[in-house]
Amino acid sequence: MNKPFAITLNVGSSLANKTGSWRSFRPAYVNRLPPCNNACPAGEDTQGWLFHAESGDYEAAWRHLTEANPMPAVMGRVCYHPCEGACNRGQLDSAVGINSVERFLGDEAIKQGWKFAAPAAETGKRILVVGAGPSGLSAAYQLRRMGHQVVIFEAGPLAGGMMRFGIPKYRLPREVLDAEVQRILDMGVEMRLNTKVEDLLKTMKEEKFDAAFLAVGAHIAKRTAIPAAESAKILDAVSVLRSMEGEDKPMLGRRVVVYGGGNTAIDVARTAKRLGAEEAIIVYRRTRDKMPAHDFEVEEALQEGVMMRWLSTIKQVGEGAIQVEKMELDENGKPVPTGEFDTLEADSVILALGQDVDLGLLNGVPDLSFEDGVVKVGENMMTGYPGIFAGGDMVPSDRTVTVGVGHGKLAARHINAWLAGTTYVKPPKKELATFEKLNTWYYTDADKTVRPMLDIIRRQSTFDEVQGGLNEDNALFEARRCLSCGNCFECDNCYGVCPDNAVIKLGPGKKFEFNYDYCKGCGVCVEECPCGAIKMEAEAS
Amino acid sequence: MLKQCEGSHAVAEAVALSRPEVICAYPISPQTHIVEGLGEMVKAGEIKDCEYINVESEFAAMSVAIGSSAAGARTYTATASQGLLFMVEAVYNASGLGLPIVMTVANRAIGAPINIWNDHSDSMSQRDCGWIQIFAETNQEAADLHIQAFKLAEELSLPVMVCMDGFILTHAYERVDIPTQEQVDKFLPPYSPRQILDPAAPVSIGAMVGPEAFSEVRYLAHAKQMQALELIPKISKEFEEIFGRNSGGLVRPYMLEDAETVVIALGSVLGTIKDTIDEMRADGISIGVLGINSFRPFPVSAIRRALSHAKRIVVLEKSLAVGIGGIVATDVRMALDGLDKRIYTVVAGLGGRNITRSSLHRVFRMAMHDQLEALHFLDLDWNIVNKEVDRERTTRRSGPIAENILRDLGQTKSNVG
Amino acid sequence: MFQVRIHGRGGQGVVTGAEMLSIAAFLEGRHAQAFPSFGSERTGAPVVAFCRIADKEIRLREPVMEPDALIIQDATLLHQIDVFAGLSPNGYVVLNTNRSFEELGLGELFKRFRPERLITVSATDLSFKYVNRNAPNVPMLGAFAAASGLISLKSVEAAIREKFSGKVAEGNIAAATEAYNIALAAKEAAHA
Amino acid sequence: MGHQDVKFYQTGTFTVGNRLLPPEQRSVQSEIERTNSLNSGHRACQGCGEALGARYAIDAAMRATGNQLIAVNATGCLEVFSTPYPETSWQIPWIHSLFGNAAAVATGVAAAAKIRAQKAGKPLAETRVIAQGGDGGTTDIGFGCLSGMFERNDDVLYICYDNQAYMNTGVQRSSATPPAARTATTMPVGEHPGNEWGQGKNVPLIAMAHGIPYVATASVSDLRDLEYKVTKAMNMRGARYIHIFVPCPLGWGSASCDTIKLARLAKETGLFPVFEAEYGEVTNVSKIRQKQPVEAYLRLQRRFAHLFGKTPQLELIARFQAMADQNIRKFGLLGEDKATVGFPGSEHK
Repeated sequence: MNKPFAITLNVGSSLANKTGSWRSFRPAYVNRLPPCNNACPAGEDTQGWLFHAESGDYEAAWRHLTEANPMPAVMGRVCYHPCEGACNRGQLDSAVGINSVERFLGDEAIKQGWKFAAPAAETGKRILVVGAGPSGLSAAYQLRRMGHQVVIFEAGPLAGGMMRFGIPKYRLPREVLDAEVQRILDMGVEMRLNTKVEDLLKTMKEEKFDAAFLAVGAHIAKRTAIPAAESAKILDAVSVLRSMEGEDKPMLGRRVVVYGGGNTAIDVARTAKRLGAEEAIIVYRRTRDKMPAHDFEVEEALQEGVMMRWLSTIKQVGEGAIQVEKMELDENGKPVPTGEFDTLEADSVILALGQDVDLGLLNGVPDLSFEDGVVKVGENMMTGYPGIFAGGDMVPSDRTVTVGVGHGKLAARHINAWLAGTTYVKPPKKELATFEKLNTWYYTDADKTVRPMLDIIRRQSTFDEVQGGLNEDNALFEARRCLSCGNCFECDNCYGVCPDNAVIKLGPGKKFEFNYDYCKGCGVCVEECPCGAIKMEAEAS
Repeated sequence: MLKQCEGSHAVAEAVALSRPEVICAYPISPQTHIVEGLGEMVKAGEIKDCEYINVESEFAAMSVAIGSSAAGARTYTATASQGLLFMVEAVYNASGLGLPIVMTVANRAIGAPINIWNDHSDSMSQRDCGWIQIFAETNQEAADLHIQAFKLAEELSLPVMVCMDGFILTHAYERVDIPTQEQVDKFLPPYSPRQILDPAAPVSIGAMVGPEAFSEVRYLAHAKQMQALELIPKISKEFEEIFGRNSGGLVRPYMLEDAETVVIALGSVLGTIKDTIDEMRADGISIGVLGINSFRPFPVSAIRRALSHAKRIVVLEKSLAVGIGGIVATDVRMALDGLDKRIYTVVAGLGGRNITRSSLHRVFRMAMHDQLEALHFLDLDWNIVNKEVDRERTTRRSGPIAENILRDLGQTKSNVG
Repeated sequence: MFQVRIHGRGGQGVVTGAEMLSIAAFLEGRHAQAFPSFGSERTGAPVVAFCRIADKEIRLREPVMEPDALIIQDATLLHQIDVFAGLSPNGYVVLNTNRSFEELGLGELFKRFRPERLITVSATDLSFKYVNRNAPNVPMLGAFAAASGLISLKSVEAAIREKFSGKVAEGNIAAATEAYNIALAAKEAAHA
Repeated sequence: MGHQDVKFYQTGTFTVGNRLLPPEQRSVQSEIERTNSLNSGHRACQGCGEALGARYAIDAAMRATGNQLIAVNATGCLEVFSTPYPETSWQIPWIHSLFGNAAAVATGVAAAAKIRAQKAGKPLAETRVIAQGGDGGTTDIGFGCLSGMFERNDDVLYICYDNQAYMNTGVQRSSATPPAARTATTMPVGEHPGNEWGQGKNVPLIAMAHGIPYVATASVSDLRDLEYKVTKAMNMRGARYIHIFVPCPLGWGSASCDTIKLARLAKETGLFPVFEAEYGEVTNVSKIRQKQPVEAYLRLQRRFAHLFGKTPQLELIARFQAMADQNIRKFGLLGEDKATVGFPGSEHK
């Protein structure tokens, strides 16, 4: 075309005009720390694995998840999911059911027989892990992944520690636990059951261990001095729950009183119901809202007919009856006796007043320090004795499976570094993706999927699992409720809303780049990024 | 084929033979009969593959024409007077964008006072708009010029305005030789646009041009019009070869060779002037006439050449540049720059005032004797004018001029019974 | 060159009459020019149209001021405008009326003109008779053809067929023919 | 809701893209291969809503027509910032003629396209036409041509990018300027600061009164709805009109990053009803999702700053709220309410 000068122009020629020079602020993609990840004691990259689950790639999701936690099927049942408490979606409608998706992935992995990959290379280092509970298994798994030889010494007859001996079957079916333990062993981890370490240093020397991770559970029930008749039947919760795993089920009688307010108290009371007790009464010295037990467990227990007697202490245990004293709360919320008494019928009293750790294996190990019955460790999870690390119930912290798994993972990293003569440095913590950083307009209203519950009759009479799992449909739905806080989930918004076409879409999984040749720095992309994964920075002057 | 028909009809037939693809129509006297005729022909299927669009204003008419021409369609419209003024912004735009639209202007006065009769004020107001402006002397020429106009417009990629006197030509029945389709097809090839809106080869048309290039763009527009000075005679010659008659061209000399006095005029008045000159020649007077066919571009050299022997020039024009006088005369003066010739401006025929042989005789003779003032208004009624001037001098609110004049003229008289 | 001026009122086909006259002349191989007195006149207003007939190209564009013939389609105009302005003593007048010039009070005036060139015809009656409307232009043309001998009735018929078709054309031709015959008879009577 | 064919996922529903959707359900703007009809390097202000709206609309039309598209542009910001010599940002055949004639020029382009198709023996034009202009070029100076194009039912989609004033010339009032707004010709001084409270000129409703096949309003804050409407319009023949709400940071005195937010608030307050109409009757309304008080919208704009001075103009704010509430009632913008707006439908229906 013989185009007239100036009036008629060749298309797209404005690319010669680099409007990026107009900019005084520039957008930059960031990865912020989602609150769920931040809250996870096991350090799971929740948002990261949900991203895969959203697209239905469950195996990728599971593999991403198990980088932090080798037992998602267990965790998806027993974790008290602090992630959900922190979830930003909770401020929109209800938190994402992270725990239920995790369980779905765990169950799917068992169903599909997904295995962990063998380590890339062997380091030749030998590490002793004491205790096959969550923390020990977690450490063993992580260390094995790093290529170390791992031997677990477990004093008990079966692996699992408190997961097996502390958590009732109706919350954690044993075949699930067995499957996830076995998968760790399948990586080449050696397990020695019924093997109690009596002298740690000796064992390490004899078997040429280069380091040890101690993860002995708190199996010893705390006692309290209650005047009791000789014939009074007083048991402890740990023993009751442990005996559930053996041949002979405990004899508890028709009326069972459980003393304590923690999760173990709830577990044992619900177990008592299932064993046939007509009455299972929890006696607790404070009120429901002060109970350490999780509220949903209290609720489930109440649904199953467990009774609660708040503001009461047991003063005396007689034969077939106990005497309780009513309490009241003072100004500080502390219970104080009132001097009023009551009598309850009770065939047995189960004490659920907390547990201690058996630290006998540490006899003769120098340079250790202790606090409240547990061993003190440094930031690197190492005790005062070089090469001996500890975690889980053995060290000062919350005693949950999730914390234990987290300790195992962290300790493994430190052990690995220590063995190499280096120090493991945690990556700096990213800025938290708080609710204010999101543009939540873009998320559709979608309420949480409720997991199915076993019917009440069967809950009261069997040890079948109370809470069901999600099917694929609703697991997918639930995964897709994730807001992907602080991390790009490729919604294309920045790409679309840029008035200057200054965002380059790199293709699926590759995310985006800014084309600073044309970006004028208007900030629309930042404002309209749903998940808060872009920030504005001043141009270097 | 010879035909006795109305001028508008002859033009409509010529346009139809030119195979237009888009016709924009908006009524305004005296061009209406042309688009009426075309409308009927399109509806009857006599013009094939043509969109006839009844628009809502002249502004829209030219705007639609801009769109269709830019999109590659041969486009035609017609207007006059106020209509031309209403479309002015688009008129300039069409030429600025170099779109080969052909438009008839059935010349008519411009109000106020509103006046539907013929003069050249309308197209003269657009003398600088960048369109080629050619004037028809007869209906035959009007018809022929439209066929030539499409060729001219499309070769240069410039719009062409064919000016013909409203009513005097548009509404006159006279003999016109309507060409055959074969002749027209042989003369006028299908439209091959110089630039086009086409998804297959996209361009941006109508960019904003700043001080850095605007002068160049304007100069190029001028240069393009200058090309028409060569193209118009060439096309006229090609036309003659196929159609067997001379039509168009830049200028039309009549009795010029030895003429001491030369009258210059545009359009249909040339016929009356020629008759007058024949009579004066019969009386032995040395006078001739030069018709200007192409007013834009203004054929400076051709005019200068044609007038080389003339002693005096009378520019008779149907328009008035208020505040100076002649529009055409100004251009003629430029053409004769440096030559020693008397130039008289005669403003005539405003708003349909008849230009009669007797009046022409009078002014031409006055000019011959150099008794004519430099700016003369033909047949001006000084009685009325002086009365009004007096009235305005004495009365602040003297009222509307037109009404005052009508009052002075009194009732139409009848000398019967 | 022969120049005709037609007077009438808006709606009476004055302009069409001039055009048909030019067509008729054209069909006889002559040059002709017809044009109205360009106005925006509405129905009933006085209207003028012109026609020039010549053997060579007609260049003149001024209105007909000295007509060789007048066609007056409405006698009521006689009292309102100077229809006879410029008419040469040898000029023709064809007047639409069912009365005589004397009855119309034009006797004195007409002494200036040649009596055999002054024709009256009741064109309105004829138009009602043949086309059932007040369209005197066509019969007037027939009468003019007879009065002036400038064009043949055949050419008038052909011109009518260019402007009209079917029954209207046939009716108009019949009206023109009767007017032609009336005018021819009157002309011969005047000669006698 | 406006348009939502797909039951979207719980994330990314209102976003431009969604990696989880099958490709055919993705927005035009999410495509790597989108046309970018309005290319980078244009000279629009930071955060220009009109630049965004134009690319959204034209890219969608390009997809809908298989790239057989010609655009006609009225004078205005869009034209000036996109085609200053020697560079153009357009990637499609595009013409700018004048301020007030875009609709008529488009009519001409459509006529030429129709004839071209006719000559090729095709019943309908293959090349489709969009005319586009700002609110000044549409609701004021170009209104006559627009109405003519509607009345003839020419095969043109006219898109008005409404930023509520003459921004190109320095923010003067247009007939689309909201009441009380500050512009260069309606300064916030005197007894009645800002623009007068008139009856307004609702061009979408006027367009509907022409009984044309399709009229819609859309917003840069709802891309999918916008793309759906442009696509739908391009799949129809005859005169069509889409009025797109495009905030202007310069003229409104808003932060450049708030462009889409303001568009969203205009819809969620009810001040800008988003709907579609066929043959003069409202057929679909985008419901308000999270109803907002008008203050939320007004406060972000300096052109309304005089309403929120030391003594807030509560009465004027209440009048705005009343306007919004009237829209909500009239168009049924909440819940299950039905629109009551409509003009006698044409028999074409």
